[in-house]
Amino acid sequence: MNELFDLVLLGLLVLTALAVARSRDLAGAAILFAAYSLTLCLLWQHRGAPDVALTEAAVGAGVTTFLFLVVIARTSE
Amino acid sequence: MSPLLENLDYVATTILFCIGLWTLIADSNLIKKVMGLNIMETAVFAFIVTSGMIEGGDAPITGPGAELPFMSPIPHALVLTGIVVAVSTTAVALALLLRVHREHGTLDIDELRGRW
Amino acid sequence: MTPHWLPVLIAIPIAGGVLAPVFSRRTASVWGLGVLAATLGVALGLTGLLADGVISYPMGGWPVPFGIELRFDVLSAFATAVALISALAIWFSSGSQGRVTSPEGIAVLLLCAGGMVGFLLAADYFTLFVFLEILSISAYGMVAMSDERGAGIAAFRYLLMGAAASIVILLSVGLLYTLTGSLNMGDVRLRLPDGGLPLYLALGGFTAGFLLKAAAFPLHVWLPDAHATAPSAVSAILSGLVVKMGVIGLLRTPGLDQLHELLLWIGAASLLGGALFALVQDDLKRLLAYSTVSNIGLIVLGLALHRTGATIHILNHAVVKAALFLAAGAFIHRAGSRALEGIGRSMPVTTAAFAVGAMAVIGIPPTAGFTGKWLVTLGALHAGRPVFAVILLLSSLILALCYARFLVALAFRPARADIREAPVRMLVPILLLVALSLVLGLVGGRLAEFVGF
Amino acid sequence: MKGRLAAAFATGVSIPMIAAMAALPRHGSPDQPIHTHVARHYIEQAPESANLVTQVLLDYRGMDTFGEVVVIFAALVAVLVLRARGERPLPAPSPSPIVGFIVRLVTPFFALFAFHVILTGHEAPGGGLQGAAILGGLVLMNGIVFGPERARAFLPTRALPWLQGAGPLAFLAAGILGGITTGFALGYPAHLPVLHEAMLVGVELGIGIGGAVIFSRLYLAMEA
Repeated sequence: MNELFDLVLLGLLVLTALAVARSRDLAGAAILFAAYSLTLCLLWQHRGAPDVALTEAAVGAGVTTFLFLVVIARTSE
Repeated sequence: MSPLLENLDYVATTILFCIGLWTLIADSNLIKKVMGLNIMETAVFAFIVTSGMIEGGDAPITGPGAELPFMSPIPHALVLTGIVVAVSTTAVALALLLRVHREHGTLDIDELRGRW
Repeated sequence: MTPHWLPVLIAIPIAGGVLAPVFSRRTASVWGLGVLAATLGVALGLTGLLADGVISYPMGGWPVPFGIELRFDVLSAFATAVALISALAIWFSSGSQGRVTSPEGIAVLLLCAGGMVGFLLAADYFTLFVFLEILSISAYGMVAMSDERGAGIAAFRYLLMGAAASIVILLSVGLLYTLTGSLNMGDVRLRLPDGGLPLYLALGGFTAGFLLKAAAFPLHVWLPDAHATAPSAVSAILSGLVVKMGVIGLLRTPGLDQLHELLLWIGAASLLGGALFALVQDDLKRLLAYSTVSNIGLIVLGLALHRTGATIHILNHAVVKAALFLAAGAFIHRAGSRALEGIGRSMPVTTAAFAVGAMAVIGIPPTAGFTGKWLVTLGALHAGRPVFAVILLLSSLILALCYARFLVALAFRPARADIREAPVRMLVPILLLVALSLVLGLVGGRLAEFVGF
Repeated sequence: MKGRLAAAFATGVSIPMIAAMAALPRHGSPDQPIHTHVARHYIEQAPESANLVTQVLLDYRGMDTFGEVVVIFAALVAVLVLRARGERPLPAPSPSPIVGFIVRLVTPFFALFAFHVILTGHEAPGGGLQGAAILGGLVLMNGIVFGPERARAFLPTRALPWLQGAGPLAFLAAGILGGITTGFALGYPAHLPVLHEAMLVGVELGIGIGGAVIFSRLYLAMEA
């Protein structure tokens, strides 16, 4: 069961990465990037790396996505 | 099992790395290039954390209920530092993009190249 | 001078940089100069100790493979040039109202110097990566310190390529860790397997990453825009010091000798390519930028043919190129624009200094540039590869042509009336560096023994 | 056309990488060098209840974390120095009452959780940097919902230049203190357990508060 969950998360990770790469809409790409970070965070939490999971969530999904959204907002109007 | 399947996790991180590299090179919007850079960086962090794993291992935190074998704590420490480095580079890159947008009015590399 | 000075040598510039924003614009430059003077003092003291062997220091007291080790060896002695040239760059731009002398600007310069010193002292691959990031992020910020329109996009392009190189280097550090279980440089070399695909990937990653950071051909494309649009004092630091960190990173890579052939051809390509591109430039700072690419080619070529000569040229080129960029800054400051025809006549001292610097870059004795070029040429002949000696000579001639053409335009065109000699705060750093380049040229022989790879 | 060229290049790069990854020691096998060398020593020496990652971060490899904290400080001063002058501030957003109420309600609990993460970093998952990201994220959240002025209200103006350097300065203090007590910079004195604990928590707090101020100022530098 464990291995299957890992494989699903890895697959989801690659899919969200591809989605970020291919999406034309910037805000959409930023949200997808947050999803990518959260999937990564889930992967770490499940594989016994809680510190990395907490950091990836707080810094990757949190601060980085905020900065992307702020810059997208400022440069699109 | 063939080595490729055994080390599937490493191969997955390499695929992520190449998706990021492709976005960094091919995408014409500068913000998307920074996103590609971030995907490349998280892929390398994924490789480093995955390399520290052990079968049936527990999180490297000693205390009630934790039993051997533990994951190697060093890759986790390295990746924590790496994530901070990644967010710092992204912050400087995005600040530069704000300035490029103010000076040139666009963030599309093809339009920018025409204007040089 | 006990080994305890090693962490102090890193702490001084970094603490200086962290505290710089506390100061006002007027006192920030003075603070910067004081901090770098202290750094220079400690670095010189430690260099003096080098005579009786490499100095090692275990951080936190943990024995070598278990903690982080700092080592002060011959390459680390380059920290003296880092402190000196950074200080002279701050002195050069003190009094100007630009971003360089703002409290945050001085903080970035000090952190860049601290990052470079840490990079030179790190004997642990991950610590090497972290300090590489400190100096790189500061360097991206420094390029964008100029108010020119192209500075933003030039800095962004430098950042994208630099960050990609850094992440490839981190991948290689991760691979080495997977193969050996340790991060200490000495320990890793002992435990490395003899061959295997992962080792070659790690070696390839290190080389590609550091060659990009060193702006060797064909990975140099970010350098001309970045160094040409940056303020001149910053360009002196970038071309003189930051680019050298890539080469020193190469020297820290395990198993570099296996890449003998690759280094030869990349070095030759940079040497010739840089010189040829310099020939077609009309802007002085772009000419100097391509001249840096050419000299990096000489150093990379030297890594394969004559390592002592290459190491000496790292120091000599740093001093000479810094002098040239500062002189260029003085010209542009007085001329008010990049059009510099005919201002040489009313700026005799700066022009003379520029001429001596040009001689040094081309490698005419007794200036500093000659030692490195001569030793690498000898190395090429010893190795029975005369083609590289020919390339060396050819590139020197092309560079000579570029600089001569510029000097003619500078000094022998009708003089412009409204130009005065450069101010003292600009002249003194330039003359100091030119004098140092002459001294380094004269003392070349002894320097070779001191380095003595 | 460029897209296909880049795709070809990326797949070209991936082939040697995948081959090398497949040749690495089997993923997760307990006898590979990672688990039998330095890491085994750290795990054996571990005290009975401690977060090994934080121990590696602060004690064994303190220099890396010092570098990390300096990296994010360098990013802040680089962003402050390269800003185009005279940014046109966006009009302050008018949040819907629901969003506004929720953010106001959540803010104190966010801050409490952040300080919990910072202070228990050496025994449970978490640590200075994670706490900094949460605190910074809190200020960012208020900034996006109520506008940059509200976010700026979180930051004390006079002490700002000192506070943003709290991380590196805390490390310098720990380095000097460690040098005095153990003879080596950044060494944590095992023979003085109270000082050892105090230094750990002090450095975590420095990283946490310093990091939070840096994240907030990075956001404010881009927004206003």
